Amino acid sequence: MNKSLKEKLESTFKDIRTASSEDSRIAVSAESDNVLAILRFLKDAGFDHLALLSAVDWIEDNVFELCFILTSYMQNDDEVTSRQRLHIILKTRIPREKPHFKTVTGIFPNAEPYEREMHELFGIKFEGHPRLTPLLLEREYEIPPFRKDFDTRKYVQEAFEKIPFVDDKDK
Amino acid sequence: MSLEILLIIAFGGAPLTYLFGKTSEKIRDFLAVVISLSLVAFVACLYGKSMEKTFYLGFFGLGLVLRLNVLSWFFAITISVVGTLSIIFSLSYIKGREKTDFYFLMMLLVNAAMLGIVLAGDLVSFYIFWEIMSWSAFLLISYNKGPALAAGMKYIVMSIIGSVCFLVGMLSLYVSFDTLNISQIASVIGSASSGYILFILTAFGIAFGIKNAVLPFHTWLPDAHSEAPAPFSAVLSGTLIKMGTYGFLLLLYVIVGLKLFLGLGRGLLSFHSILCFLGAVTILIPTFIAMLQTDAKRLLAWSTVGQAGYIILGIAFGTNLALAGGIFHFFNHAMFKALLFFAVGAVEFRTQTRDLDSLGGLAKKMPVVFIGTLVGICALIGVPLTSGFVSKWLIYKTLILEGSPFLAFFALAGTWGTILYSYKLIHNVFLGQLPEKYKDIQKSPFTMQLPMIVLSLAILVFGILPGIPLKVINAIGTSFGFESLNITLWGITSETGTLNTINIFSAVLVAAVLSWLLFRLGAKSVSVSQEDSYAAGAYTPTDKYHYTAEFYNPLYRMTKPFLRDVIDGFYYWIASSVRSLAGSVRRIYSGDVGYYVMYIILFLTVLIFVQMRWKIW
Amino acid sequence: MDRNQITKWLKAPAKMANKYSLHAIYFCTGCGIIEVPPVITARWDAERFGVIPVATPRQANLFLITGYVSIKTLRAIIRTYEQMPEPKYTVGFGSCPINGGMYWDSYNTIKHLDKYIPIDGWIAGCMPRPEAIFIAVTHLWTLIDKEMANGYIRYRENYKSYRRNQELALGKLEWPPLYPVSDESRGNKQ
Amino acid sequence: MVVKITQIILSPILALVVGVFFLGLARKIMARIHWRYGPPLIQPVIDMIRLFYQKSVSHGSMFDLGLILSLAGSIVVVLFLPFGGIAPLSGSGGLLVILYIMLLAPLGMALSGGQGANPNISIGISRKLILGLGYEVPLLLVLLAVMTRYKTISIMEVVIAQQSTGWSFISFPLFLSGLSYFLILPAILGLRPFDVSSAPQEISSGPMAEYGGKYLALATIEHAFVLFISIALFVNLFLGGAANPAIFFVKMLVVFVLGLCINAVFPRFRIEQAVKYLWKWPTLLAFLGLIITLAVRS
Repeated sequence: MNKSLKEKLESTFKDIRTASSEDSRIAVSAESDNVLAILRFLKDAGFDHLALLSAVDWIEDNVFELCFILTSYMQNDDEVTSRQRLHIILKTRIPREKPHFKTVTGIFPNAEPYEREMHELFGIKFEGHPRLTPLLLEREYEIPPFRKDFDTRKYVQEAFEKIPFVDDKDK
Repeated sequence: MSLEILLIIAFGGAPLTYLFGKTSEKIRDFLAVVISLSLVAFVACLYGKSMEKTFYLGFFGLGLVLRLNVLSWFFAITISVVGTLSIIFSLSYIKGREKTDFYFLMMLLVNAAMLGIVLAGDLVSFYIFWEIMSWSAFLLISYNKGPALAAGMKYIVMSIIGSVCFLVGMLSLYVSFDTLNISQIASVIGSASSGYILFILTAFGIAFGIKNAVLPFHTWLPDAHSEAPAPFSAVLSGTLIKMGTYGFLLLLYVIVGLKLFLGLGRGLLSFHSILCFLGAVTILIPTFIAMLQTDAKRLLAWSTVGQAGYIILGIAFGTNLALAGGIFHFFNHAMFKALLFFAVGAVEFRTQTRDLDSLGGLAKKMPVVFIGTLVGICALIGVPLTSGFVSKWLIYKTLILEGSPFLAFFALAGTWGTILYSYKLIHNVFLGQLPEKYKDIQKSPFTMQLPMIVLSLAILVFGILPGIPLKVINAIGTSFGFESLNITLWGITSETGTLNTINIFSAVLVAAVLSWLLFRLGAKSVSVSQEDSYAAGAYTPTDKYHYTAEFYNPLYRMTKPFLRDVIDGFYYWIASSVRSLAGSVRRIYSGDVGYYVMYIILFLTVLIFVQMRWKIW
Repeated sequence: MDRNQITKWLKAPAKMANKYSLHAIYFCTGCGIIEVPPVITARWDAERFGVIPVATPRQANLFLITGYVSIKTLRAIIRTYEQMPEPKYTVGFGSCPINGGMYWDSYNTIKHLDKYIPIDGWIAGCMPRPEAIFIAVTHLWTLIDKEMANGYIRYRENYKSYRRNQELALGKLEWPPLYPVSDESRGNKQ
Repeated sequence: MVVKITQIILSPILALVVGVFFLGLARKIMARIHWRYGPPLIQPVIDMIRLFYQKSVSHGSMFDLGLILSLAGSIVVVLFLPFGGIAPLSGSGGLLVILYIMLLAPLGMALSGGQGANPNISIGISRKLILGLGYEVPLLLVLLAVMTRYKTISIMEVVIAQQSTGWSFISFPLFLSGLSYFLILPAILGLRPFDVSSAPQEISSGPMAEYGGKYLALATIEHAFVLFISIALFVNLFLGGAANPAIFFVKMLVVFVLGLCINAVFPRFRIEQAVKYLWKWPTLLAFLGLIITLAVRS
């Protein structure tokens, strides 16, 4: 099944590399501007469940790598057993300075909280996102915490150690 | 001090205030209050004197009779007191509105008409005052335009049907007995056949049933009460629908007499048991509907229909305890329902809304109104220290001991329904959280607080010492031919179970002091603002944190399939079918003369043909 | 366990009653709450000692802070602690409330809970077993006996510095200060 | 007269002792059912002493007065209820007065809860009133059956009548009413299957969410009184109400323990399920009881 899918992918999109480590996993890496087209294509091909949207911070090559993991909810044709259920991980790289990307909520509405999390923890701005407000964290951070150049020990030093213990002298 | 002077003052005062209103507001207000107060004083000093005076005004030779006995005195004093308080209340309620002179004219006219009904000795004057009352009530209901006009229309249509039935009954009485004096009819009606008496009972019963909102005829009441201005809806539900009660009393006990009334019909189909059943059903169904209302006045209107069921049940049941309970409940209902309508009016005057879902937390802002509502709902429920309890106790005791437990069940189940909707009223308006927009409303003006204070005191005094009104009611009972109950100052002593409010009052007082001491035993408590309440560690937002919406939602979900308003739908169906019928008739009058000539010729030919064929003449 | 010594009851009823009727507020603050159900139910039955979970802080006088404290939870903990009536005791479960424990360098957890609300008793361990919880309860008894369980008094006396620490950690606090903070720069009178 | 005074003073104290003992017993039995040791029998007393020493929070005057009114209502009902030989005021009003003063307790609690501006309280109160509507229908049918059966509205006469004709729980028509009353007993007391109005987990103990130290103590005392009242009413009307308090207490103990054991094993009803159940089986039994008593009587 995934053999034909790989040919179909490579035929429709140029400069795309697909590799499949095991029989039910396909890794697809593509350019950032035709990611939306690929996502729509995969959705029409039956992969209607965006399982995960996350980012990887390659600080040496100064780039963020967005990973979309797609699978299908109810692929209930009989020959696909659960072991063979197909997972596709779509990777794309975006520059690290002023990282921005187009929102995918148009295709996968359930990506909305993932994108808010990406924005809050990595600082990736998603244009067209309905409400890009903080999701998990309580305080503001100038360097988003999940970035590799965020020094958590230094942050804890400034934020929490400075708060003095309560002792009885200042009643 | 004779009756016609009383009526002249009542009826003369109304136009007088209207004229003075043209010149200055102050004089008109002062005059209205003075007139109604003088009426109260005159009626009060007429206590005990029963008199009858006839005036031959040459009206087809029928005498216009004015008479006063204990029954009409009791109704007259209630009408004048509630009328005066509502006028005092409306002094500041109507100030900003337009057409205030017309409003005062109508209010005084309604009170005067009701006094007239109660003092009328013959059916003609009864009917005249009845019509004056209905029409002035119609004008007052449709006072503030908009939906009030439709409500007024509905009210007046049903009143007219009632008046027509009354007219039919009156004419048939005149034809068969050629006298309309109530006392003469009462003496001579025994000779009539039971079928004829049944006809009289149904005719007058429909007229008084519509006015007293017995179940099938109750649909006009919720609209009329919620659209009328608050002081008038207090009078409307306090005393105006009680004219139906007065009518029933007159009909069942004075004109037809108890023995005849109980003898009519056999077993379950007798007029007596049908009326009791109607009364019982009128208690239960409106109480359930009242629970699900979201408009304060509509809730009180449905509760009025329910409480009127108690009165009808009391009167129709026939024993002297039930009669005493019914009349005493009329007196209590006039007081506490007027109090509750005044309270809702005061809240509406300040917050411009009656919607129970958007109000809340007014207890601290309007303490006097809150205490008044509290006493009002305690009397409505029948909590032991209020007068409501005594009248309900009388009705329940006789229902149980006379062996009709199902009527007692309907009445007792009605009590819990009353608790639910009266708690909803006080909780959604006074308790709970104060919304942001009502943070700075002031207290209600003194002219609004005075009636509430007077009524609350009256309820508590008559609750603790029910002997005072019970003495008068006992006199009414004896005037109807019952043997008198032995009334003590604080209840009734009888071998099958005595009521002793002094015991209850002292027990509750001692228990309250005891628990207050127990309360003081603990450490002092810190008073805290309404934002500081437990919400799972989160901070309670002040603006949109309102939770009194849909207070009895589980109950609503359970009873939703049965909630279609069948009776109102039936009336609207009749109205629409009549309208469509009329539409088809209108096609005949097409408007050009040719058709009319053709109709005449056709008709003549038919006549000639019939004459040729069967020679009728 | 001197519960049935009548002389003690007569001498100091308040202290004895506080000891043998500790109502713990059932508020799950961290990973340690998984230890509380076995403490309450059949296996270890805390009710023998008079410790029962209650639903609202108003009815409670014992606050178990179980497990790590994230910044968001701190806001709820402070609010709940301030809503508990006066003789109230807090017990910190596990090493995370003591000094941050495993999450000592995390940007999102509170390291020393002691800076924000007073704590009367600590139980070490990365989720102490129910027996350790009973040891804490008995420890609390001795503290109450010796009048050393005065967390709420410390909170009342140095409320200004507690409030300042809370605002440093959480930024703006929506609710007014519990006790009147003297200098007028901060909140208004309660 | 002196005997009456001592009885008036004695019966609330006795009722309080019995009620608090039942509360402690309930917690002990509940613990034993869960295979736990459970607290000592006097645990409620310890809790109350602690609560009286604890500071508390008040939301306004109605918040305090409502609770005082509800406790006063419960105390007064105890005065009207014969307890064994002690029946101080049962002559001045009978069963109807008791029925009406029993309304004072939930009304007072609702009014005081309403002032504490908390959504949990409002939801709890609305559930409590709907549940009240639920169990009132069978309760009224049961009381009417008893009153028509003995043709009186005073409890003393019912008790005296039962001395001669034997327990009404045994006599045929009233057996159904007795059974129906026993089925709605947990609803009146707010015990396990019907504690939907003060559910600690869902609405953080409903109307008592804002009750702190002494308020909670007064609420538990009032709950103890309600416990005493509803069981004493059952014993008086159906089990013949004994001559001296000791036998009366034994009868109450049997009824309470039996009721508690049955109800401790039920999960909590939703409010609709509770009312549907209450209007189905207990009402049917009570209705049959009333019909048969009417048929037998006439």
